[in-house]
Amino acid sequence: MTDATQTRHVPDRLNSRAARIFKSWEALLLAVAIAIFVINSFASPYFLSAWNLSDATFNFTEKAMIAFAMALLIISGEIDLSVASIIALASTAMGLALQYGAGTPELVIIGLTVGVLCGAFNGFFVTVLGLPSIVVTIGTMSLFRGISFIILGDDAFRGYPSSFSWFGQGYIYWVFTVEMLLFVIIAIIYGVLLHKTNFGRAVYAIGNNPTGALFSGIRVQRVKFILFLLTGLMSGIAAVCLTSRLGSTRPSIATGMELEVVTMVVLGGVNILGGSGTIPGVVIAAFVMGLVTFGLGLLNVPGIVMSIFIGLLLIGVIALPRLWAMAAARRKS
Amino acid sequence: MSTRPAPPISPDVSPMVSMDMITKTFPGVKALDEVKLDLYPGQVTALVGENGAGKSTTVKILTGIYQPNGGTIRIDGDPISFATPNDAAKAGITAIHQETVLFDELSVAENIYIGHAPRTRFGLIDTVQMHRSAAKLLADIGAPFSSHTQLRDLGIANKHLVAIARALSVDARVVIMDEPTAALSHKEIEELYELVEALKSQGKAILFISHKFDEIFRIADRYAVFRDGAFVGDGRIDDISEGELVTMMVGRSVDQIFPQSDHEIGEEVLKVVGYEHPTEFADINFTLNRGEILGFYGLVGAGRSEFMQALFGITRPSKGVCRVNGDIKVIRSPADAVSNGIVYVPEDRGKQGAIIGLPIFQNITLPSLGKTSRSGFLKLAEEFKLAREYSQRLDLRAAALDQDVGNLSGGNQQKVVIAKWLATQPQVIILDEPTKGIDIGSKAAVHEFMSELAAQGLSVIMVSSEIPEIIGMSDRVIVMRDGRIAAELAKDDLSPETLVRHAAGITTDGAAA
Amino acid sequence: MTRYIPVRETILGGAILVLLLLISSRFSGFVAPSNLANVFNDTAPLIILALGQMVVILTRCIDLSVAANLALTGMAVAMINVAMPGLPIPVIIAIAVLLGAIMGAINGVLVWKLAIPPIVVTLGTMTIFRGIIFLISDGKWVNSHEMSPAFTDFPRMLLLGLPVLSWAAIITIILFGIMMARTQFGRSIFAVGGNPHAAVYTGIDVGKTQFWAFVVSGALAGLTGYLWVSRFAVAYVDIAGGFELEVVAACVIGGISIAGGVGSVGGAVLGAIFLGVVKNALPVVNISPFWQLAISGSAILIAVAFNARAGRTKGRIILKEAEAAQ
Amino acid sequence: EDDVRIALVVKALGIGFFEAAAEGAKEAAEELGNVEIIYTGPTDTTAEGQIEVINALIAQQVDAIAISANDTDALVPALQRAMQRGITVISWDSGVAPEGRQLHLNPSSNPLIGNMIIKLAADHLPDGGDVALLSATTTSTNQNIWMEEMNKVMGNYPGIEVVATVYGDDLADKSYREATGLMQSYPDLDAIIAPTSVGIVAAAQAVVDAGKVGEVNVTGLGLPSEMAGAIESGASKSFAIWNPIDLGYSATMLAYELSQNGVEATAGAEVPMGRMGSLTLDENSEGAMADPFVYDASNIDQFKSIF
Ligand SMILES: Nc1ncnc2c1ncn2[C@@H]1O[C@H](COP(=O)(O)OP(=O)(O)OP(=O)(O)O)[C@@H](O)[C@H]1O
Ligand SMILES: Nc1ncnc2c1ncn2[C@@H]1O[C@H](COP(=O)(O)OP(=O)(O)OP(=O)(O)O)[C@@H](O)[C@H]1O
Ligand SMILES: [Mg+2]
Ligand SMILES: [Mg+2]
Repeated sequence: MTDATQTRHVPDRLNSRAARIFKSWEALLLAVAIAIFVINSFASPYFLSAWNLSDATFNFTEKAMIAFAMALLIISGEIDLSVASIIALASTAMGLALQYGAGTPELVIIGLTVGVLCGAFNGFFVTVLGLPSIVVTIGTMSLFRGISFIILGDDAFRGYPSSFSWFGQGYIYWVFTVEMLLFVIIAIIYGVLLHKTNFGRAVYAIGNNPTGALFSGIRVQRVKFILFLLTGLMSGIAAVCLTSRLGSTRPSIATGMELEVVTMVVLGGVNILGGSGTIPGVVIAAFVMGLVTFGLGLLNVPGIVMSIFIGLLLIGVIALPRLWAMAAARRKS
Repeated sequence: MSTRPAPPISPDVSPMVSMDMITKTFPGVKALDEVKLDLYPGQVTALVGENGAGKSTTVKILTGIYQPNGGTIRIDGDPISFATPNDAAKAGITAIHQETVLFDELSVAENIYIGHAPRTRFGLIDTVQMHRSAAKLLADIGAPFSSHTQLRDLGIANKHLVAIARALSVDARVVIMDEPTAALSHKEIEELYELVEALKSQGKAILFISHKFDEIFRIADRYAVFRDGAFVGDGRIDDISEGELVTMMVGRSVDQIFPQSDHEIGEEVLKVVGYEHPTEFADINFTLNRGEILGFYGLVGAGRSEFMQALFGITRPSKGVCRVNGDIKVIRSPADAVSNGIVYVPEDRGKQGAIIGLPIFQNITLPSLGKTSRSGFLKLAEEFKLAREYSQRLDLRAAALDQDVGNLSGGNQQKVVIAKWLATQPQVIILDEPTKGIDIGSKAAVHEFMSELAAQGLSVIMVSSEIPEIIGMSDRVIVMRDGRIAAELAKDDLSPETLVRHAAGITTDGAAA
Repeated sequence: MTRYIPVRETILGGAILVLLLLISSRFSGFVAPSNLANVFNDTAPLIILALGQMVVILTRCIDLSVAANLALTGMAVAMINVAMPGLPIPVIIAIAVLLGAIMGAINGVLVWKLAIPPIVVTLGTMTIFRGIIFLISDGKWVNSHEMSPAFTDFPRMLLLGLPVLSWAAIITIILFGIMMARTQFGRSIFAVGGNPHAAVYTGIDVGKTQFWAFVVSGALAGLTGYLWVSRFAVAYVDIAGGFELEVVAACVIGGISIAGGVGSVGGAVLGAIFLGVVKNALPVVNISPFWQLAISGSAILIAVAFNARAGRTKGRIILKEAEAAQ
Repeated sequence: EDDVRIALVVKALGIGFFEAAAEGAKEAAEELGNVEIIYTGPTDTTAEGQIEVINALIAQQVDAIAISANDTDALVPALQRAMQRGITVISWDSGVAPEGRQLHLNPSSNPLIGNMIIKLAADHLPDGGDVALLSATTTSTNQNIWMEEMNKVMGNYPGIEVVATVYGDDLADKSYREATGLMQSYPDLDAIIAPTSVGIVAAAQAVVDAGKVGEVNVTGLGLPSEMAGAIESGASKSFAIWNPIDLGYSATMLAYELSQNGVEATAGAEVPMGRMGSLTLDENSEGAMADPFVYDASNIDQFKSIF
């Protein structure tokens, strides 16, 4: 059409790869994580011990498993506040199955299935009925846990087989726990899924502009439904781990975990409004949160004071770079 | 052209507003580079330039939405700066922006008066007074709806009338119109012209931005030309010809003749039988052949877009079948349509077209990921290759392919959307108002490109409300009215009169049907 | 002409009536006027908070820190009361409103000046405010006998047969009705939430409007903080724990669109009353306590599904318009 | 450091009862001389939160953990790990399953408490009447045990009928609403028994607000400092509680004995606990500290400033 001399050459990239990485959120967060690690090891003589650090990973592994799926969901512009309640329901279902003599493999299958079903339930309301996910999952948050209460009442399920305790209490090698292994595997799977596949690209596209994504031939509702299923599945896996770790089920299990999961995702640099975020960011955020709670725990700081730190961290990590940029802009002008 | 009074002001009168050495940069883009612009009282200044030349950016600077990085703005010779849109409003500058910037949840009157509503003694909004004034404004511009209507119940064209009423609701000295006629029908455009004349006679300075040369030459007194963010020249409209203006704007001469298509029309590719939607359209039957450009004409709101979106799988028809290459295909989603080789370039670029937030190359490869990836895993190098190829074919203007598509001008965003679909190598491409808001240079390029596509054997459906474009480009035209097909016209039967007659439902004796 | 009848509010009002009918079939005393007045009184804090939350949600934000704000203000005024029992109640209320507004302003500034997403800001301040209660109270309770009688009696004082607590809700409803319909601020809130982009063009400062929305929400949370603590005559770290979700649920049931711009004072009030009726009815209709959570969860889902049906846009209806034109 | 570190882990910080227990623990520490008390607990009353606290304590290699558990079973694995690492673990107030601790200190014997709460109500109802229970959460172990014990002895109180059991979740507003609901559903209600310190306060307030002082008597387990107002207003005629200071004191003493003096927690063993005498363990390694003490208008002023 236009002659070649008129055609402009548009370069592929504006910034070099190194510059992009250096300026990234992950770099900042990693610096924070390292700082916390160093501070912790000075603040408490007990911090730098393999076994203690291993114990500390329990503070975040289960939450992080859900956080990876939640990250994708939030990037796509949705959210699931019912994850902790899914854990309760999945755990209750496992306990119920136990009463009917289920063995470890059956328990795991039931836990995961209930997780997926709960995810499907949320997904149905959001993608088929077109309701906002924050609202739907505030409802299912009560509903799922409510069903646990109906089934269990003031009772508890206990007496899980000893082989079942492997998931939440087992060690693979030396101080490395089964949960850590699961955490690493799931992190890699989600990292690849989000950053290296067509599905991940669709997630970003949907998060940035759902209408545009639909008009580009992406099956928006299907992708979102799958994301709800995945979040349910991860909650099911977390339910297996947590139930195995606690060795019993009560309907109040995992109360309040949803907000910690969301906090972890947001701290990891995922835009709560959708469209951007990375899995490495969430991984580092998981460590940051684990390190902060464990470090403060070693100093016997009360839990509620600890949560002040998490709150400040959440706001501070986002606010500081912006304040910095504002100050820099002011200095320039 | 109507009889236009000669500009009453002598050339040595001083400008009411003058912008000088104005620079505005965005990350990676210099949108304006030391431009100047003068607006004179009682005169219409037309600002022309290609897409992305910086016209809307200038408007936003004049209305306090953006702050320039350098340069001065003077009003009556006194330097002034606008920190907020309110400052500009206080200085007497009002604008009809390119995008309709209104509120669906508010009533028409509230849309007009939000921010400067009349108050009662207690400081509360005086709704009675507000509706009274709004009704008067609406009557002045001939708007056919009440001030109590909820804005969301209005169509695009009527919304635009509200935007115009809003601009007139403040007692401004400077009125800016950024492509005000893009969404209006013929009759409404005439009313707008009258309005402009009235404003002129009140001594207001008017900045008029348009890509339509006939209207520029009809209503403007002066012109100013920008190219790639730089000032090229200005002067009195009487001193310049259309061709000269185009050359100034594009930097070369542009053939404004529609490309004479030498494409061959082949066998039937698409056949639509009895398409029907419960509320939007009914009884749509037509065929489309290989290498054909099929025009869809109609008045704005005739339901062409609704039908095209059903054909593309966005909505589902309640009845009807669609055959592609003779086989019945069920299209339930855009993904189905794409896999059957039908693609759609939507009218609403910002919302339905480009995915703002994703880089250019990812926008281009989004529907072609199947081709650039291996078993579901991305291959970046392949993606860049594809994106490079198609951005070059469309002469995309951008800083880099990994730049956010949101930073491109409207016209360049449109190119990204077209590139995205061409990369899928479709059989049928539906272009919904493909040149709406596109500058004359790019417009010619799009037209040329369209016939090139047809020559390559692609079938094109072109929805357009511009009669010259419809007549110049189409091999065959379908006219829609009120959700139904009003006529199907062969190329030889096309004339502006026939098209308008069928579109408006006027019988040969001139009475409405 | 259907648009002149507020569809959502009518459906919700109907749902509340049906609910009351159902309850009265199991326990007729529930619909006695005196009991309904009690239910309203019990729901008053939720109504007040829901109105504040409505303003915030309308501007496309969300305030998850209301309950923590309420608890912190409540604890602060309770401690002030213990330290200075002679301080008159109007002063206490002024302090509560001011404290709440300051906390709201903190949220607002972070949203406005640093452009941090509201859900992140208020998630953070929610935990921070709770933590501060622990720090200032040292984890201790303030008990009823420590509070001055004037402090605890105020919300129960009867005016024209209704307690002051109920009046606080009624006055808030009236003020909000006027504010949302007839003031520049009220209309800006709809504009900002409905189309923030357009708001900028019309000279409405989006961030500033959101800031003031947070201040309003915070001030109401502060007011409720005093009312809550004096009504239950106790202040401790955990009061109103998790109440923020109930407040959001009330708004959502009331048809306030979480995407901003759509909603009404009537909707928020009815949404709160709906939840209030459910909560008050469950203990009296002899439903096992273990069923309560599931029932309120289902109520939210059903209400929301209904709302969505009622509010769905019906397309352009070209064919109908064409027929009508002929 | 040569101090003996004993961690007093509570259900959640900021509950008056546990603050008082911490006082007792400090008293014991002073008496013992070389003991450092770590008073800690999670943000809210969850088992997961307590596990995080326990992990931190294990890491610090404390000498003993004395815990009031949020969940009988869920803490067992974590506490077992603590014991494996040589840490003495006892539970007090709200117990842990036997596998997860060496001994459990009941504040009082469960049958005694069960009897006490119904007796407090019955004493003021010579002609019988309707009573209702307002518990904490449905999962609170100790509440459930006490109510069970109470049901066992109901036969001794003819004419007294329990018409309902409701749960206030240890939230003031929910307990208040539940109590209000009870008075509506059962207009002839004579007493509300709340064996929880949050619930009893809220119920008393609800009775005052409903204008039913004198009609409905609120009783159960509460703290004098929190209940002083209710006694004064007459909403509650009497209530009981064991002394939380003594409880914290005893728990600390027991933990010390087990960890430092090599005392074995076996069935029938008598473990000394300072000024509180000694604890006799049953076959579950459980023992009771003392009888609950009844507070009413005659003695409330004396105690309300203590705990
Ligand atoms: N907010 C922004 N961020 C980054 N770049 C921008 C922004 N707004 C405009 N630009 C860039 O500034 C240039 C001028 O854009 P502008 O919208 O003023 O063009 P225009 O002349 O109005 O074009 P059109 O005819 O397509 O409306 C373009 O290159 C565009 O990409
Ligand atoms: N009142 C309205 N409500 C909702 N969407 C509207 C309304 N009016 C127009 N639109 C949308 O705006 C776009 C432009 O509409 P337009 O006025 O061009 O009508 P249309 O149905 O597309 O008819 P045609 O394409 O024949 O002009 C379309 O995508 C249409 O769906
Ligand atoms: Mg423009
Ligand atoms: Mg159209």
